[in-house]
Amino acid sequence: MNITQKQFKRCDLISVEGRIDSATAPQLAEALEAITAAGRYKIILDCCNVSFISSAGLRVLVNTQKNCKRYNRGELVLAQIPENIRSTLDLVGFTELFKIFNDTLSAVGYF
Amino acid sequence: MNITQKQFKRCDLISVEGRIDSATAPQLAEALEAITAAGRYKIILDCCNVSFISSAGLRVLVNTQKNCKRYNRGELVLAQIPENIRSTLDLVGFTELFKIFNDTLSAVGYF
Amino acid sequence: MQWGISKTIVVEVSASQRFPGRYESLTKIAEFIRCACAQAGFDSCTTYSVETAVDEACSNIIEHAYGGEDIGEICCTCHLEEDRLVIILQDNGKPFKPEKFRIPKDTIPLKKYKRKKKQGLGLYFIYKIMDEVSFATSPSEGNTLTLVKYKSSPPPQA
Amino acid sequence: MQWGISKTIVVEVSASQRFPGRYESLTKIAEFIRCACAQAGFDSCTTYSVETAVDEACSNIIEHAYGGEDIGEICCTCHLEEDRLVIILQDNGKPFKPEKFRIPKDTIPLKKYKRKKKQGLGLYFIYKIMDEVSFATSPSEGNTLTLVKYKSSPPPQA
Ligand SMILES: Nc1ncnc2c1ncn2[C@@H]1O[C@H](COP(=O)(O)OP(=O)(O)O)[C@@H](O)[C@H]1O
Ligand SMILES: Nc1ncnc2c1ncn2[C@@H]1O[C@H](COP(=O)(O)OP(=O)(O)O)[C@@H](O)[C@H]1O
Repeated sequence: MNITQKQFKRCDLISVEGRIDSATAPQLAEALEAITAAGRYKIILDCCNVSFISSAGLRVLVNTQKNCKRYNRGELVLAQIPENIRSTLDLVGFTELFKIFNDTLSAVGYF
Repeated sequence: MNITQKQFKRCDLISVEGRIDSATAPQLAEALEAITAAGRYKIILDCCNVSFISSAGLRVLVNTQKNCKRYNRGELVLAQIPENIRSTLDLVGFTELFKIFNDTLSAVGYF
Repeated sequence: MQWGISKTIVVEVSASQRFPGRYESLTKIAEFIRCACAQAGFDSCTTYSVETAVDEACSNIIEHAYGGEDIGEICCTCHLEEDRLVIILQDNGKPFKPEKFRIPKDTIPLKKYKRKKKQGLGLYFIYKIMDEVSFATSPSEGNTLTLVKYKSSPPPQA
Repeated sequence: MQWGISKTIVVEVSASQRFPGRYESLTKIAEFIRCACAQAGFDSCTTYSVETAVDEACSNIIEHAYGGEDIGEICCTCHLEEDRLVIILQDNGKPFKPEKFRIPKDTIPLKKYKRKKKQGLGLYFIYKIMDEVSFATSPSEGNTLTLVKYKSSPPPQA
């Protein structure tokens, strides 16, 4: 897994490449915690180059979402999720938990 | 000239394709005025597909910039300007008047 | 039940492969599953969801049944039946007694349970994605997890 | 001054073309200028800036000298000299007396002047982009605008 980040005025974009699974989820959790620890709770996860998300990966996203939404201070949104991943998230009922944008531009423009 | 528009929460993206010259500048002015008339003064002009900007086109941008910056209520910024246009704007001293972004994502993230 | 045979390619109705019980194997297992799904005629979204369920199941085998990497193997067998793909995962680790666990149904198990330990989402994924899930243990064959995915929606009585 | 002649291509040192005085002609004139700039060895940014200056000059001819489209022609001549490209634009419209206008220098003319009419930016662009600019009028040849762009920075005394 490869993580790149970009900070904008009102939100942070975090782009992940590869698998988000039990092996890599802690690394993603760390990157997300660094953002929220800085008092920034509007986060976009760019999934364009994500090849796989396991339940362990999703667990990290759910925890981050809870943290971000607390006190109405922000939100974690997903952008550019590959169709197969999106359809599986749909199947397991997790798309309700995250706003999903087709492109990162709309996601940045949302905040 | 072809204009497409996208409204985000805090800013508007207006993408122009083709020449911005005396013939087409009024059409661009109209589109920009529609945005400012709606009380929206944070505007990104996406120049990715602009082939030419004449002084008449630039005049429209300068007027819009003045209008947007009044009362500190906003700003017109440019994104993805082709290198040759950018260098000519530099030469005539107009790049000082506009913040320029390499990509629209950073421009949306700026507001 | 009859198996169609095309002019040049005999459709393999069953395939089996053993993998070392380590996380590295997960992508190889996914490839194996992808081939079986292709033969079953699943679309890319269904295929990916089955890969996800199998990935979760194999992670559990490594983590919980074996309690670590490189302790034992995972044997993966795919049977292509007329209306379904049957995936069988076998291991020789600690038996899993699903009765001891709250098998997640329709609600996402996001609450904490038992002294701060968080409920995992893996079993929830597996049950949610696959049409049939059953765990079995025998002294001779070890643990057997049978996962079934129907080619179309599951029949009402299934 | 000597002109280099390559084995197969004779470098044209001068080219001239007439265009109808209408806005449609502007892209054709730009193409003509682009060829001349290529022969002068200008990079794409310099080329685009010269195109811009010529576009402004030709727009002014149509709008101000002729006072409208399809009144007269614009003759465009390019001379490729050793250290510069010389572009000559000729028209038969109303003579332009630049002395009557505030020729913009270094500051961008963004202020309004004379009873709310806004100062145009066209002349400013032309003077800013080109190294030499001169207007002339004669009864026989009409109006002649000479625009010069040096191949490198203009000589200090020029
Ligand atoms: N194959 C298995 N062998 C033994 N125990 C298992 C197996 N699969 C699941 N379990 C048990 O069920 C629990 C829930 O599993 P799961 O929902 O996948 O979440 P997680 O693995 O993240 O805890 C595990 O913590 C483990 O105790
Ligand atoms: N070729 C020309 N022939 C006659 N008048 C001209 C010509 N070029 C410029 N002018 C005069 O100079 C003024 C300023 O020109 P310019 O800076 O290009 O701005 P604009 O054309 O937008 O007014 C014009 O309004 C016009 O009166």
